Amino acid sequence: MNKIYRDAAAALDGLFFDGMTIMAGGFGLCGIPENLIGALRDSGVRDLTVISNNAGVDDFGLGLLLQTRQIKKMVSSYVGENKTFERQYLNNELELEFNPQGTLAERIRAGGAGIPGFYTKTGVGTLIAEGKEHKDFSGETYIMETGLKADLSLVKAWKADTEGNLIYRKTARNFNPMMATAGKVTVAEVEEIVEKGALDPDCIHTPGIFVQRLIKGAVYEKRIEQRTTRKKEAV
Amino acid sequence: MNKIYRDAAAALDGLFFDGMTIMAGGFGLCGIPENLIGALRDSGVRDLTVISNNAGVDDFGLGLLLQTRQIKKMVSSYVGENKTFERQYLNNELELEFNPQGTLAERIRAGGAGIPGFYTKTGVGTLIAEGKEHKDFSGETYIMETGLKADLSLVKAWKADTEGNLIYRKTARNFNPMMATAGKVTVAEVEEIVEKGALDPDCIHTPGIFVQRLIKGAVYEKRIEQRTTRKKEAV
Amino acid sequence: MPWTRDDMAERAAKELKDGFYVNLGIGIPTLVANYIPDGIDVTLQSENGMLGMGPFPYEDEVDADLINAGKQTITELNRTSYFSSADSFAMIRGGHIDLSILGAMEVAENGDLANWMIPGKMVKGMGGAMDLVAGVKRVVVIMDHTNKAGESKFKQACTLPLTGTDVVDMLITDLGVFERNGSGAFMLTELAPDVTVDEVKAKTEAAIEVGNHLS
Amino acid sequence: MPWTRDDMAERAAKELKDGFYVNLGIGIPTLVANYIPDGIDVTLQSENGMLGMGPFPYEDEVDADLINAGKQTITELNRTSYFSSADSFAMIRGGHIDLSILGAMEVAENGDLANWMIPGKMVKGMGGAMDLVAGVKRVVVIMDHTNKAGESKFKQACTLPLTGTDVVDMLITDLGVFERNGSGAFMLTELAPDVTVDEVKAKTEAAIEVGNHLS
Repeated sequence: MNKIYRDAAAALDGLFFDGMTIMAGGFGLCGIPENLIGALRDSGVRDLTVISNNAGVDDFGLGLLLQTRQIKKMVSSYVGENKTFERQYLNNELELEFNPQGTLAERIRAGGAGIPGFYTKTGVGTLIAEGKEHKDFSGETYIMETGLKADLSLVKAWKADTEGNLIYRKTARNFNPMMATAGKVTVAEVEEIVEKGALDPDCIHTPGIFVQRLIKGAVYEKRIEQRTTRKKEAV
Repeated sequence: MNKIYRDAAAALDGLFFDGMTIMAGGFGLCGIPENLIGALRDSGVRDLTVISNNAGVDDFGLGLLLQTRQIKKMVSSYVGENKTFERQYLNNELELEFNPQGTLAERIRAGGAGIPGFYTKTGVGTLIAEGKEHKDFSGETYIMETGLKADLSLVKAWKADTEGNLIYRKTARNFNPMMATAGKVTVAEVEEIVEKGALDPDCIHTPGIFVQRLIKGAVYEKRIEQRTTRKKEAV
Repeated sequence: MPWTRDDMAERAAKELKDGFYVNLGIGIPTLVANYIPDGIDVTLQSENGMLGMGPFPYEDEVDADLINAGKQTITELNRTSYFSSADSFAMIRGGHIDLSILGAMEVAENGDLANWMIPGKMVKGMGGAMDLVAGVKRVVVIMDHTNKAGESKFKQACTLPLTGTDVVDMLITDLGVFERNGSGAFMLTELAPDVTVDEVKAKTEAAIEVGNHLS
Repeated sequence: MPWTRDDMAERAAKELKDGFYVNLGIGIPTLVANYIPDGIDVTLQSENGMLGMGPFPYEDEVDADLINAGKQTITELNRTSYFSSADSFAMIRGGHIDLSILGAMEVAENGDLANWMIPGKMVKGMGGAMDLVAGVKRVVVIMDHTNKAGESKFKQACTLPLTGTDVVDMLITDLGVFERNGSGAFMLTELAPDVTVDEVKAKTEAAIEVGNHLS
């Protein structure tokens, strides 16, 4: 079974439909599937519900899909970096569901793991808890959160082998591993595809079973949001 | 903060009390904390509840603690390899709580992750579901399982650095990573302790935050239960 | 002539499709790996934490850190990945495994399965069986059609404690193959050589349908 | 003379103990890393998936794959490990982080915290704040005692939407330190230089106790 596709457009061919739910990996602009997002924009698919921790910036990442108004609803934990988002949201052109970051991460893991609901202390007594089932365990109150799945998950890894086994690099891992498990179809883009056996089997972050399609991204801009450095002291 | 102890007895010093709950990693005899189990036996601590997928064999692994009758109750998924277990159980000298293997693994992960309860389809309509809360999600019935914690977790890894970061080897990983997260105190034994920085930070299975005490095991027997081989064909 | 263990395993192997991720239970299901059809590439999962299980090792390859769910020494392949038990069962429970082939003590006409416990006997435990039948996309059971006393193990209702309810999608016995669509009735679709529909009916307590091509 | 941002960060750093695993919020809490006392070894967690966060990189070390929860480029140390967001928040929610130091908009006398949302303004999101206050063993808040209009931000009850209820264990403002045992009342335990108890009381809407050594 060949999982490797020529490019992002080919890898996504036949997977789109208007109104679908898509998960996209990344934290800020770190570890986002840039090439797949580009192809998603080019496809013109509309009315998307996008589950992603953030919404990119105005002209990069998921911000591209906001500019084209392909997104109907975002499920995120923080969207502060994106002015297009703010404008569309304040004009009621965009729905928004905030999730605490850890709750979002765990909901996605649960979705991929066949767990339809779990209890957490996060958000008890806040707006997040409204309308959710409350239950006491050992005298403490928890709220129930549900598992999340998607029609399509787009993830970015560092390297893949031809089986679709993935490894991520540093903090570019973030939401990608869980999202890979929670998509009905998962498409991965990587910086390098290596032969079978070239990755250490003890260090594979996402086993190939979770990856249906795979590309080597054409270009990686890997834009940095907050380039913060220190000066070298004179010797 | 030095986490490294001289030997198993030193690493466990002060952690025992009668009636405590202990998690012990391993699947069958693969990846079990042999040295720590030995020190646990030597300590003479009694009335233990032991959470471990299996119960060892008669004269190795947790079987050693059954021989000395230190175990009051086992929480396991399969105990078929141990005759001492069978005898004590049939004589009502031992309590037993069976959990489906995946439910056990997830309960331990949940315990370590601050999740007091979650829903699963595993066991619905079986003895396992009796007395458990049932809930429907999207028209399917699930049962609630609770998170598990322990007073002490004993885990076996392959290598550690001096910070307590752990990596496991092949299928010896099994229950160890979750148990490391679910113990109030976690003591790890490894085959080799390396300097800080010697492990690839992208490939650490258990971050050091979960490991309070650490030893290099004195001896590893690593007994094999089913030595199954094939013959080399003559050339 | 009823099917042998190997015949049943070979028949079960025909359920494998190219690219499948498969979990094989202990016993006869293990034999299925010997009959994977040419041109079909499947990846075997072992629920103790491995995807891409290889064959038994040569003497000089035996590794105590590398065993399958039956605690047998095995080998890795160039596609292998290892993971924790929690991740392994997340994979199973999340519906990512295409096919599980399991043994059984009893199968009922409604798809119920019993394969872990005989009351009054020492109980060894269900291991991963309940998780597998609840989570895997398709469950194929291989078992002898009758017990040693000649009584049907394919029953109206299971008499032994259940492993799962309405979980069996296909049953392969030494007498034939019984297929099931969703939660419908089992239909006899294949017969072992020289076995007749009447013989199957006589030895089956479960209510079954018979494929048109056989009746 | 009220404390400066750096004074508050330095005071918060005294809450660090050797061997602690610590999560520092964005803003003033980030400065705490500059004041870690000698002989105290702490490991910083970044909730986007890193334990063992190092300082900002030199120009030639900048790596787009290595950022903290504030999306700033950072470096790794020889103790660093990386993990997924799910594993990161399992670590947080499971109570494994010893201390979190956070900024706030309001703190209430019952330990409630508001730091993510001002109704009517664009809402950016809570990020990981709700998870941190619910999960971390001890939560220390650093904030200015009053807003620009001179109104107390340390209140009887929060007026803004909450981040968590009964979660603050210690509050450090520019005027002093307020400590709390369990779910009890906050007690003023330290004063910034030349700040008086009366001044603190005048600027504090919350009901507080005053340490014996100060009254």
